[in-house]
Amino acid sequence: MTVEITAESFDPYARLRDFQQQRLNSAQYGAEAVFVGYMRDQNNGVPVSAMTLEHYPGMTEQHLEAISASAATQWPLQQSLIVHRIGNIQPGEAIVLVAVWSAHRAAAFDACRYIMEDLKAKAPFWKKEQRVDGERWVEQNTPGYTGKNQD
Amino acid sequence: MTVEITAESFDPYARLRDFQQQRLNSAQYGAEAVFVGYMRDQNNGVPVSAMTLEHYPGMTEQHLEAISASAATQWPLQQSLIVHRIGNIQPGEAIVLVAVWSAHRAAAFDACRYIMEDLKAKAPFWKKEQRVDGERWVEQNTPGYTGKNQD
Amino acid sequence: MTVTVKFFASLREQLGQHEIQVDLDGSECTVQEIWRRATEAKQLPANVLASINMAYAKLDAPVHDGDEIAFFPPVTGG
Amino acid sequence: MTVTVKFFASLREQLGQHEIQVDLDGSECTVQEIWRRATEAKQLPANVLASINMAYAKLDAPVHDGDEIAFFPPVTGG
Repeated sequence: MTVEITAESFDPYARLRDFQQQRLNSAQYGAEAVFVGYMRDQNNGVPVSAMTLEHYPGMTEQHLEAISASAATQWPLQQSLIVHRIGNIQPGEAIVLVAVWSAHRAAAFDACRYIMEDLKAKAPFWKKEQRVDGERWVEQNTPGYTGKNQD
Repeated sequence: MTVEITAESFDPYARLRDFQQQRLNSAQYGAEAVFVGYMRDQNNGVPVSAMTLEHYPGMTEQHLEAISASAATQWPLQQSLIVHRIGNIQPGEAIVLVAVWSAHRAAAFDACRYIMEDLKAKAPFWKKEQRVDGERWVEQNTPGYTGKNQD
Repeated sequence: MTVTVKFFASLREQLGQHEIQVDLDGSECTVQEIWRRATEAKQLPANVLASINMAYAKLDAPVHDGDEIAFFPPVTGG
Repeated sequence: MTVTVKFFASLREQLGQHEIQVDLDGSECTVQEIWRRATEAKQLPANVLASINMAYAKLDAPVHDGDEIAFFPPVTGG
């Protein structure tokens, strides 16, 4: 169970490989589910040139560790990794990486999504977009389980 | 929409990076959901030293392309990638990679899982395990939606 | 009519053959009849799956000249 | 009693402050009372969230000496 908050741009695939090599034996877990969220260059058709991600230091880490621990009590997980960017972000850069390893694919899928939805709903991060029409705080995240066209 | 059947060991992260660099613009899709299945070194406690994966050439590709197309009609996807090993496989090696890119995280999660479950249930692959007690064909896959302890 | 018949995995091993050509009288028959002709009327395993031209087919589906029929056990990929 | 009060994101910008110390009489009060004291009784936005010592808290939850109280808008990470 690892939680990282980083102000540096990160390569999700390189991070996954490092984590796997250091912390895991792929002959044991069988199933890996990963979600990566990237910064898009527009929001509802309005170009977004950059983003600033603010967080609540301390509470963020506590909350993400609690989500990871909660997932580990609900599903048989071998490992989980959450990486979240803060600070200034450029379009195309990874914002969030959630990865879960388990012997069971249902557990990996379910736990990865559970962590991601809880993070979106409750982890204390806030996005401010730099748009052609000025700066704008993103007002809320859309729920992720309720249909085929949610964000 | 890309489907690959390979008799060579593949690095899922390297494959994802190559695909992303060649086929995608991460400022556009926002959400990436990935599943990787690896060969485990045991099955229900019995050590498995290697595995042979047989397939039905032609039907496999057709079926996986049909799954990908079906997912693309159900969810707003930007791209999908399926890579599946055949031939002789060693414990710890990746067997299957399913990745889906979308502007929407619910679509990415749902489509990735849909493709993976359909692949497990219908794509014409067969596993034969080399075990301490001899060779054994794996008899069936377990369903992936029905609980917290499925394979 | 002539069809190609393929067997995979455990079925291929049990029957000792992977691919054969089968000649039949007439211009149509069923998948089940193909099995009987291709295996010398061996018992059809309860969980066997079949395809016609690489698409899943039921055992009573019609088969025509030139078709490729395959029989195989439950799939276990992924 | 003395508590630390933090504001984040749009709330931080609107109020023009990130972190302040608030001194109050007594040994207990509610989160809502902390807001009033910390903001000179500004109107509490309807969707504001609050935490006590980095755990989500309701507006009527009790606050004690030394606690860290935070107010922030709906979260938008991920």
